[in-house]
Amino acid sequence: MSSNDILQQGADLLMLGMGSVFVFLSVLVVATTAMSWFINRWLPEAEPEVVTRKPAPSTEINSKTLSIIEQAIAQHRVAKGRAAAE
Amino acid sequence: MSSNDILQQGADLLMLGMGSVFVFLSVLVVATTAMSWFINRWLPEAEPEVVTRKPAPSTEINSKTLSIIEQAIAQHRVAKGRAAAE
Amino acid sequence: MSSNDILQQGADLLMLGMGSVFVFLSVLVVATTAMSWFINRWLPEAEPEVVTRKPAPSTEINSKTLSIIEQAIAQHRVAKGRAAAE
Amino acid sequence: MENLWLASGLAQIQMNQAIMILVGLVLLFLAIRKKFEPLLLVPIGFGGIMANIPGAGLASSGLELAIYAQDPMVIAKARELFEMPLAHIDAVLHAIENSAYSAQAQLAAVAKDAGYNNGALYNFYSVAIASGVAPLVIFLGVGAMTDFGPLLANPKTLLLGAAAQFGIFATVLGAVGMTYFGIMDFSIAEAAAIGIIGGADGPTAIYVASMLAPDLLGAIAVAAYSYMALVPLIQPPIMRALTTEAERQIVMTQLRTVSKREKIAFPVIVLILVGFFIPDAAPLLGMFCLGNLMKECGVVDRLSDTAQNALINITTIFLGLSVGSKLAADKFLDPKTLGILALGIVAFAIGTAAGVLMAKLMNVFAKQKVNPLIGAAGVSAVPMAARVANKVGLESNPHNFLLMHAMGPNVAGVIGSAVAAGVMIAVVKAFGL
Amino acid sequence: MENLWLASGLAQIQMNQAIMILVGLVLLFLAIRKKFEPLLLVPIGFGGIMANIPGAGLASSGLELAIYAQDPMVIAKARELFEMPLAHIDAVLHAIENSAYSAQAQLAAVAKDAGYNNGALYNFYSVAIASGVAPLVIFLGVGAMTDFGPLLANPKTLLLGAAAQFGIFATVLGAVGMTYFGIMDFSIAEAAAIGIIGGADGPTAIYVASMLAPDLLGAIAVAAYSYMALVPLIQPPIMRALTTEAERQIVMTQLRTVSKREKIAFPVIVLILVGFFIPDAAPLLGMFCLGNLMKECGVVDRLSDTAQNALINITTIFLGLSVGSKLAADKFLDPKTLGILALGIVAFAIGTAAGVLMAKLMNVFAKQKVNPLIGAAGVSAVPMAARVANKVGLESNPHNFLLMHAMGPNVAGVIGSAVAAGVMIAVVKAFGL
Amino acid sequence: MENLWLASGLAQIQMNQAIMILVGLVLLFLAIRKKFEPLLLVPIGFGGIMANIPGAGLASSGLELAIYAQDPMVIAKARELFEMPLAHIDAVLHAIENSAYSAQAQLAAVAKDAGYNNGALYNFYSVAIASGVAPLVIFLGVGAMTDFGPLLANPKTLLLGAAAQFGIFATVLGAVGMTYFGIMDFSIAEAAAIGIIGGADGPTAIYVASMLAPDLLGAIAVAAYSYMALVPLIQPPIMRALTTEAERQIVMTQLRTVSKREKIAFPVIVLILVGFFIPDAAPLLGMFCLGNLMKECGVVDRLSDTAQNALINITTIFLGLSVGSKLAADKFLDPKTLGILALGIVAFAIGTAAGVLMAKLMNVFAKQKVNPLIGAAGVSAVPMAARVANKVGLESNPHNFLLMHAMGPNVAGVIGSAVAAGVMIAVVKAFGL
Ligand code: NA
Ligand code: NA
Ligand code: NA
Repeated sequence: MSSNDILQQGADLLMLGMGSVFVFLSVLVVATTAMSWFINRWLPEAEPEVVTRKPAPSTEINSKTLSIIEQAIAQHRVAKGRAAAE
Repeated sequence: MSSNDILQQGADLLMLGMGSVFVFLSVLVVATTAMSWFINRWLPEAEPEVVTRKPAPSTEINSKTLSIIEQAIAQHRVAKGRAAAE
Repeated sequence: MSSNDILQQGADLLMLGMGSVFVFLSVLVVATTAMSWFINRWLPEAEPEVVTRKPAPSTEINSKTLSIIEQAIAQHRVAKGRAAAE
Repeated sequence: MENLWLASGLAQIQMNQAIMILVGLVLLFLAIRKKFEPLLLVPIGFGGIMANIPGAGLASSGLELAIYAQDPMVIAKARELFEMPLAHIDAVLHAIENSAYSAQAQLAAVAKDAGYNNGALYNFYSVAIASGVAPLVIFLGVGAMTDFGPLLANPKTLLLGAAAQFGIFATVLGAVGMTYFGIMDFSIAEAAAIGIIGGADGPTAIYVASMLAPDLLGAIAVAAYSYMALVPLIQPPIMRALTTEAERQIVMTQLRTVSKREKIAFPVIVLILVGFFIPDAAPLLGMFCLGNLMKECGVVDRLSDTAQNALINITTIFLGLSVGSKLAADKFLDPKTLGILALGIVAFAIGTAAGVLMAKLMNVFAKQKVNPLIGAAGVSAVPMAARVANKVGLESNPHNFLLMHAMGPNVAGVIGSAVAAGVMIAVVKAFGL
Repeated sequence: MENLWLASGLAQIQMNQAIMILVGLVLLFLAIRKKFEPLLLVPIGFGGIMANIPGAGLASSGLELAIYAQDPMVIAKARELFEMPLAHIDAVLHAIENSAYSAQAQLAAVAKDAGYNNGALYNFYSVAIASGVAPLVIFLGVGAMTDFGPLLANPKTLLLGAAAQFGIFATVLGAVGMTYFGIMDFSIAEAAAIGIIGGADGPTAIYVASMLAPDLLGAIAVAAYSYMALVPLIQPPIMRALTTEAERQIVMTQLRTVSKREKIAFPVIVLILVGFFIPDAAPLLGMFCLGNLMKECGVVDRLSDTAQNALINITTIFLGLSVGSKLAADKFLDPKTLGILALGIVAFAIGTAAGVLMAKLMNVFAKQKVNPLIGAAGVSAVPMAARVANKVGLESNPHNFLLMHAMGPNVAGVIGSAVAAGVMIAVVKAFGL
Repeated sequence: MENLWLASGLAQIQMNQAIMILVGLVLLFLAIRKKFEPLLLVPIGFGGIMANIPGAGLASSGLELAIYAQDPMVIAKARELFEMPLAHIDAVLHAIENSAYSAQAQLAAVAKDAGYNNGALYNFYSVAIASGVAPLVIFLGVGAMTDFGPLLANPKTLLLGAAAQFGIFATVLGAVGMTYFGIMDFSIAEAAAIGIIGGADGPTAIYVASMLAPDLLGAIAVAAYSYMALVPLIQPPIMRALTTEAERQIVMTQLRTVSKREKIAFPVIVLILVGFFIPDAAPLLGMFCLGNLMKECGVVDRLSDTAQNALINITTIFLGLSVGSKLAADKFLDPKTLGILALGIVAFAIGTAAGVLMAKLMNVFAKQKVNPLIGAAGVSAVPMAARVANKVGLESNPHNFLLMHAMGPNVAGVIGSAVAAGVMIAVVKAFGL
């Protein structure tokens, strides 16, 4: 293969490659837009996607819960320290 | 192979198959019953199968809460360790 | 192979084996000691390895802990809803 | 002669692939929207679409790709090996399919020399299903999730799990009948593989189909999982038709507590009995029992956890994709698929009926009456069929919870269909000799 | 004649291995201390050290080991097969490398007969990379971690992901230019594999390199991951040079909420379009889309979780070790590696510039202006490049958060480079015919 | 001639299989009830039962099954290949066992043509153990669970880990002595594989046995894991016999804090030294060090977590089943097994003694005295042996906690036995030439 050939191949790759990438992603832009339009027009979700977080558990966490968690963490640390058998 | 042959083979399969299934599961009924009798007669468990929970540590952490918190901590650690998607 | 040969091979294995093990682990003693000296002399860690546990969150639960617990509860609800595999 | 090669109808092939992509989309819809066994049908449906991408050949072996591309070296080698003219591409494929392993291996080497590699899904299929390993690993995980307690508390429900396997063998008879009457052309091996749909157990169906009728595996697996998802529609009418209101109201005595030791001993006993009676069922039931033993013995919880989670999930993904590879148009779009779908639903129906009738028969002899509805759970389809029995029971008596009672025949059905699978593999192998 | 065999220069080999061990240590340092893509560079660096242990041959096949050991049976067989004198060890290795698969298989059998087994890292490479499976599984997991929401809210950012792939093809041209001017000697397949570094996506780079230029895989993967880690240093100067202060201050409208159904439909649409337009990109993008569908469909969370955790982690370990096996001195210490490293950074720079310029071009036509900084995120390097766009934007306007806007082109870049990979594999294959 | 084939004694075979099923049940009992290394002995015991199911052939290759079934094509091919009459089935099996890989591959292809497939456990063994991968992966996970802190705080305890490996080589001498006196007939490779039991490290023992004496692997692995579980019974009498009360009361100074950087550097140093000194130990110790580096470096926690959990658990299940496949009656019920069991316990005892005596020797020279009890932990058997040292120490001084001091020699013992393994593999290979 002559040196010119490989230059030609590189140029072909550039053309075909960028061409394909742009064509494909442009088609995808169209297809995605159409899909979104179709779904929002004809198949809207009953409840919107917005995640309705449950109201954060009032404002305070009572002391009992607190001590529960502290103990849980302590217990968890102990559990982690247990060496796993080989 | 004639068409009759395959009918014959199908019938053989039905007989052998249902026969084996019934014989095997019947033997299993007997074996299981015998095993249960033997274990309950000769090798009863010192403590019954009912899980005797240790008295909850004063403030009462029920096991469900504990496992929730343990999961949370585990999840938190994983999340912390997780590098952003590659 | 005569019986003597295998005795000889066993003895060779003993010599070579114990020799290698001792030489290697002795080299490792030296290398490890040198490495520790080098690191502690020239590359000491800014903060010592002692795990400085954050003071237990006295009475407040910081927002991170709170979100951990919220996640846990959410996860727990999801887990409850999840059907057994297959 | 060249023209003959072109006769295969490229346009027809692409139309078939488009149809199969639609089938894949329908499976995804059923899985995601209708919650039809989504863990399997999402990867199966997606794999089915991938397998039918024109020109990608993801589900084809390198050898098949070489022949589709009419590689002259490969075709010359095939003509030499089989000493046949092999004028048409289909003739080559057919000759290869019927040839021995070593001939295929030689041709595959030539194809690889010519630069044709296996498609990704083909490789997944080889590793996961053709080797037999994926169904075994799934069974390990399912075993680790199964509680034999209800079965041990009432062992005679094993017989309900036996009776419901009648659906399997009646369907085999149906398939050979179709052949006899010239409606279809199933071999005895294919008929056996179709029958296993009646076992209502996915991994068992895939395991048997991979051994006895790999070309039908796609249709069989899709039928098995789809009908398992349809159990709440298929079973209730049959259950109601075969039982009286009084029978459906039968209240069963509460199950006794089963000790840990019984639960540990049970999988070991099953393994040994299977080993002695049905060695061909030993791989499936052995892995199932190992999983269950790991769960119950209490000393290897980390292995049990992994078998129930990471391991079964990883295997499920690749099992699903591998099954999807068998939805390639040339294998799936065949009249046989319609036959399989028709026979499959009959299999479920007959199995359900047999389980219910067996329960009624047991009531003739036994003092402790069983509610015949739990017989329907003997088809397996764990835990769906047991839930159906519970639900139909509640319709007749809102205070009669049959769920735990139905779990006994339900897991017995898993053992029953694995035993049936072992027998069919052994018998069909014997027929072949 | 024996002397000729000895000419390979044992001392030189060992010196090279020592150098490569240093390279491995540097990679570990960068990974651990500088946090350069540690998930990959820790196993790659460690594997690189293991691959260069003198005398262990962990990265060599049994056949290579037999030839290094000058096994007479293997060399005789090679001379017979290739009908060449093969006086020197390098001549044998070279003849084998250029031979067909079946010749290699025959020689491998002779080597195995003679007691030479594959090294552990060689086996990892065969199973994980040569088979193509590891990059596919990584893509499955990455798909399950990817949120296409920002892309769906603003689909035209896909074009930014397209433009940034110009880095890939410009680099291919650079590599063939080097060959043209006699600076290096890259084949077109090697040039294509080097170009893919500009895709800024590790698994894609490894996948393409394993197919087109396995010998360069080590250098290509190391360059890809290192430059991805260096994105915060490489991109900002280019981004600032090509934009005005006013452009960098452009505030973009908040993204609309995207519904669950759109997110479910998107991966399926991508798969089908890829299948029709670029079948050679179907394995990579198919697995990516399956992962994403598993995440979004909400009915197979346990599969999605496993794909994002156990499965991707296991695969990453073995992928890294396998890449490390290609850091063996005889493959890595080559002038080509320097060329690859030089071309790779140019690829990143050109891709960044192309993305930014495309955004400016879009602003000429569109009413809704885009901040051209997000164009730089089109190279992929998820999520690093998007964060860089955000950071540079904040410098010009401390209240302008571009992160979510940049995620669109960022994930579009992943699709773009996978498409480019498919095209390159197909075109290079066509050149070879 | 046909009668000769029948001489193999079917009844005898089945009796042997029944015995091995009992052995499997005993292993399950020890694992579940007595907590003998349950993670391994549950799958080993269960696999042992599966391997001995009469007629299932789960542990046999397709080739072996074809020969047991006296397939005429396979036997004719064997006679042709080996140019021997091969009148008896055992003669065929023996000829195959001693033949080269390519002859076996040819025969396997003929067997596959004739419809004989590998048993499931045989496949597990091939993939997990024959390839060498499972022990390596286990070592990766064990490395990720190992804390070298105590060792780094007191590096000279490495010498205790060296001394305890004397148990390995003394046992080799014992095995060759048995051969010399005609009691057993061990080859030098077999003697080396038996010796490794004294390494008190399961994956190392399996790795060495799979390379040097695959037929003895079942007995060696069972002995290794059983004796590791028996360490609390085997070691204390020896420890007490070799130490004075005063020695057992020696209080050791508290270990210094070891920095993160030392812990990161250590596995890298071990890898490089192993690479230079004992390349044959590089696969095992390399994976061990990689696991440890992943744990300590702090930037790849998700990989480290997976290596310690999903990955090691999955591998353990299949490793156990694969070892179980070597409990097939024809391999395990051999006088050699008794010899292995006898030599194995001697190996543990000698290793323990050597560790204790080395500690006493070090006390002669060193200023900082070590409690000789921690020398016993040098055999490895992590962490059991360290706990034993602690317990025996507490008997003499209830306030003297030796656990952390014993962890140093304990993990040193893992390195020591892996080094010993590498040396033995290299030396035995050299003997073979
Ligand atoms: Na069933
Ligand atoms: Na990209
Ligand atoms: Na040891």
